[in-house]
Amino acid sequence: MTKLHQFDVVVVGAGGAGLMAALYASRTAKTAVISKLYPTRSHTGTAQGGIGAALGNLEEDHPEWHTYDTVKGSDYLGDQDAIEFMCYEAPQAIIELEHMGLPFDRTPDGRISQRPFGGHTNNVTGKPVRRACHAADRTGHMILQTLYQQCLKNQVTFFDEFQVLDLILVNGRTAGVVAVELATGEFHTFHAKAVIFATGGHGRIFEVTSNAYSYTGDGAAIVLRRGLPLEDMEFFQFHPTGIYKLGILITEGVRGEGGVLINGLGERFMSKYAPTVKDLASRDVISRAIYTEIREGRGVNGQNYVWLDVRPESVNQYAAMDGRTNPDGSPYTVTGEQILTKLPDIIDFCRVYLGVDPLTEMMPVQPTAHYTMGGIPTNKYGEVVIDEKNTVLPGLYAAGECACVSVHGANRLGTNSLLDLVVFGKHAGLKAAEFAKHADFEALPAHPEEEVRAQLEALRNGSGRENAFEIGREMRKVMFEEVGIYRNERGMRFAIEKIHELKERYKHIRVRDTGRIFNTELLNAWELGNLLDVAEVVAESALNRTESRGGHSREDYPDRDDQNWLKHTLIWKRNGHTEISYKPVVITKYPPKERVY
Amino acid sequence: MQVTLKIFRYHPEVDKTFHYETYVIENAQETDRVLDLLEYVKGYYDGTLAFRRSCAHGVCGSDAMRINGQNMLACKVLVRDVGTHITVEPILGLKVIKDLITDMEPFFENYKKVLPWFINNSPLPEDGRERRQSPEERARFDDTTKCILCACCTTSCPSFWASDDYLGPAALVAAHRFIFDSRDEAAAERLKIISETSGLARCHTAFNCTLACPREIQITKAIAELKLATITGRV
Amino acid sequence: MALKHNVSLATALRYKGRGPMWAFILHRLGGLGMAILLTVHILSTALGGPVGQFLNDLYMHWAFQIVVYFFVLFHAVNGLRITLLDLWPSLWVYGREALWIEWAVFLPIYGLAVYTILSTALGG
Amino acid sequence: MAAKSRRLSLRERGLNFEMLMWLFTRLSALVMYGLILVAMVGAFLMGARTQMNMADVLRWGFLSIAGHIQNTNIPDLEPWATPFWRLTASAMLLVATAHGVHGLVVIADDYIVHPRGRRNVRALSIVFLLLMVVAGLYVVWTW
Repeated sequence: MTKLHQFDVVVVGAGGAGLMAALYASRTAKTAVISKLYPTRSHTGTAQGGIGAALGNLEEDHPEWHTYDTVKGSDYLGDQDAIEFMCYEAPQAIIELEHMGLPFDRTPDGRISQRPFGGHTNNVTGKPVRRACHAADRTGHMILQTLYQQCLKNQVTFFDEFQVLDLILVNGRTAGVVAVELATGEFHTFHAKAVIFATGGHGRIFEVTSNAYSYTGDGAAIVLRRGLPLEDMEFFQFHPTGIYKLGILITEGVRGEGGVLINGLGERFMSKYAPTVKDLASRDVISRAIYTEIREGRGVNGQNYVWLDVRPESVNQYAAMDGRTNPDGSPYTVTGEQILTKLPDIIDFCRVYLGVDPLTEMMPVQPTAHYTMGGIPTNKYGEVVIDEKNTVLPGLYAAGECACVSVHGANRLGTNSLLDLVVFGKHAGLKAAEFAKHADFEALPAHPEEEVRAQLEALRNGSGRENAFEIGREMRKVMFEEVGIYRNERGMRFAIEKIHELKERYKHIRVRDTGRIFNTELLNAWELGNLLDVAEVVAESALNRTESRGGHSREDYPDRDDQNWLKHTLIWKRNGHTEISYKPVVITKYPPKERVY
Repeated sequence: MQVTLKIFRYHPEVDKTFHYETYVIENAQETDRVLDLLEYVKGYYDGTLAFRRSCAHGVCGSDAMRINGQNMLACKVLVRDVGTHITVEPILGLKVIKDLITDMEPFFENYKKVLPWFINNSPLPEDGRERRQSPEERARFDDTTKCILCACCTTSCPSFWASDDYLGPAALVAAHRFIFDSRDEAAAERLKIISETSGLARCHTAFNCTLACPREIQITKAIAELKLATITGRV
Repeated sequence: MALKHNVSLATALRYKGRGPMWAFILHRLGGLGMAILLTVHILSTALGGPVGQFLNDLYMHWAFQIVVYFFVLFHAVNGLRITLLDLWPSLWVYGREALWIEWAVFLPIYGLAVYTILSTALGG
Repeated sequence: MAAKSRRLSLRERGLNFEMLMWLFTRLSALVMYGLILVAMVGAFLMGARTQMNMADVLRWGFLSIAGHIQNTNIPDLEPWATPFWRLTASAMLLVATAHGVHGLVVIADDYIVHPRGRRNVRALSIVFLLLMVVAGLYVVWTW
């Protein structure tokens, strides 16, 4: 009853990276996209603020500056050859998106409009530079829609609502994937020359997160189970401005347009932490600043949040104080209406979820788990590498958030996630198609789906007493509290123990739904297994790195330690135990130095 | 606070027909999303409850359903908006597969009929840069770029309920997004498709779509603009 | 291609559309009603004779007239709203307000018509 | 950079019978409001204010034939049955019947998806339209 399909290239995941890869691969290779969601439901669609590229449409800018900002943002852990590659590819990639019809906002002379974003600077003056190309505050939505539409136009084959459960490797080469069709519960084997993983991140291991329910680290967990390493898993980005309690993201674009952070005493505290760019420092810096304010009792009403103020009068007041100007040199001012046109969705979120109108009131915000810097190690062509010497695994590719190239290093710069998926999605697609042209199909093993079938049957027939929901809740809580913005040895040891306990309990969960059609309970339980696996390696990697760098801040090791830790972590799961190894960071032009904003 | 949830249930492998099941949640908050309540029911009362969800803040379009008789996204409506007695049913007009999950294929098929992709076969700008478009030209179709294909509009439309050949508001919104894009060159082709009997003329301005749209797209307005475009040729 | 209703009429009517949906339903009902009644009226007037006379007497009965006036007036006022909004699509943004205005126009006219029909019929 | 207006040629804009009828429905509505207005203003000029009530005026407005006001206090129906009023009544009849019959076709379209069924409905509607127009004109010009 297993159905067999054969394609040159199979793309797993239909977010920005997956669709980009499919679009380019399908030009020369028979390509299929397998996605557990309808493509337009993918998480790329929630990206708000913009996509970074040194187009220089509004003021002087250079890919070189973008490269430096990204290296600095990564806290020098990013591989500089890959970063340079991405930043120099960026303008062309954006122009290609525009040619595909993506409706960017426009400048008065009809070019793509750009706005300032955290960490993007003019390297000469140190002032923020307008580099983020945007379509209101739904840039990701437009990218996702445009790519999906182009895929439809080019008649890419889609398998919507198919959950990929396993990767088939034969003799160290890629042979395909196994998936289950949600609507029927049937297994499908996809025999492929090349497989591209574009499965997204795993933000759902944390309690307060901006990530979708579907962000369960499926790709990372599958790869881990197949004996491949993951890279830099300790680095997770906490976005400074999530809606209090809900974690829904409020784009950095709000601060790009002049919004400021205010503590419980009514002070604009970022001038203490980043005197030059203030509220537009990079995300790790601001998240820690907010957390520090809260811990020192300057949260609002003693609660775990601060204010984000984008009321026009405040914006104008602080812009005047900073001497901010328009491109033509006149003083920068905004009206409520302009804010509404530039940030319509944010205004809407606040009205719906908080009952707060950001044009007249301040928004309560707290840092929220946002982005996975680590992931499946790849080189800059998207080829998955499996050891310290960057040995390529033939036929396997990864792109987007699930991959670690690494261009984000220890901390991703705002707008670089969309750029990452566009640039590396494209190159993974091209490379996979090229590979498929010359490669032959690997023979499939006799029953490739047997293992996952057994996995699912075990869950389905389990008669235990444990509630999967409860396990998930406990995992998210302990991960957010102990492996969150600030970390220390004691907390992380506690978290690891807790994860082990939860994994034990997970073996005894009960799935009540015994059906095959849309058995979402079963699949959620399977996803929980992935989350637990990923959470474990995140915590283990974090405990192992005894320094603070970018998104990884340890109270017991507060300083960056280039002497010992200027290297990437690789983590394997072997025989039930984690093994850690390292590989060097590629440094070309920018020797590490202290990071000040 | 106490919230009573009455949920449409149907399991094709077990049930001959649908029925309603009622769940009482004791300590709900008025700021809870209906989606949070569904998750709670699934987690602690009945794991077999099936529904789609992903981003949980009204951007991905997975969780369109009928809440107290009206189409909404479960993640974009709070208890304080709908009260403490909440009825949740699948959207109308698409085959129910299981509980709140409907077959979305006909919906996406209609979407694909209007050529919902950018078409411009003219040579690219010689400087290798973007095609120019003024902010005014961009604003012309801004509203319809917001669509997330959740199907709230189409499945609230009496014309769509009445017969299965009507393209529906969502497909027309997609057509609008491209027809009024100054860079696109296939307006004529699309207008020909949507002016057939299965298209524009079947919009009877019942306005349900506009009221149901979680993205607040002025759908009726967009369709009216398309109708006028077939008369005046102005796009 | 076979005939297929996506939703039965009974289920459809359970959808909680707001004012505009009911305006649409009444508009359609009014149109249908008028088509039937006017057909009968015109034909019976044209044919004349006892049957025609009877039908027209029935048609002129005050109770009947109240219904006919509702059909006609509502269809006329609602049609005006739709025509104006359709010809100036930017006005659709005020779709909700337009409906309030519609009722504000319709109710007094219809009320006056009903009042005069009743006072003529019952008062002598 | 000013927004350039784009206008599609007559053949490119998808202007077909369907959309022409859509337009006709709106325009005929406007014409009917005009005719009703003319009839009602005419009625008041001819002294309707003292001779008939609101409902009668409206009835006359909908179709300006003398039969519609025969039960009122108007002493002489002669001025109400002039060729002018018969002409306006005829115009109203033609426009209204076309509007109405097309409306019926639109309703039928919602429930009949078979192409042949739709063709039949359209054929039937033309027969019906002719029948109504003939019967209506007969009434208008014989009263």
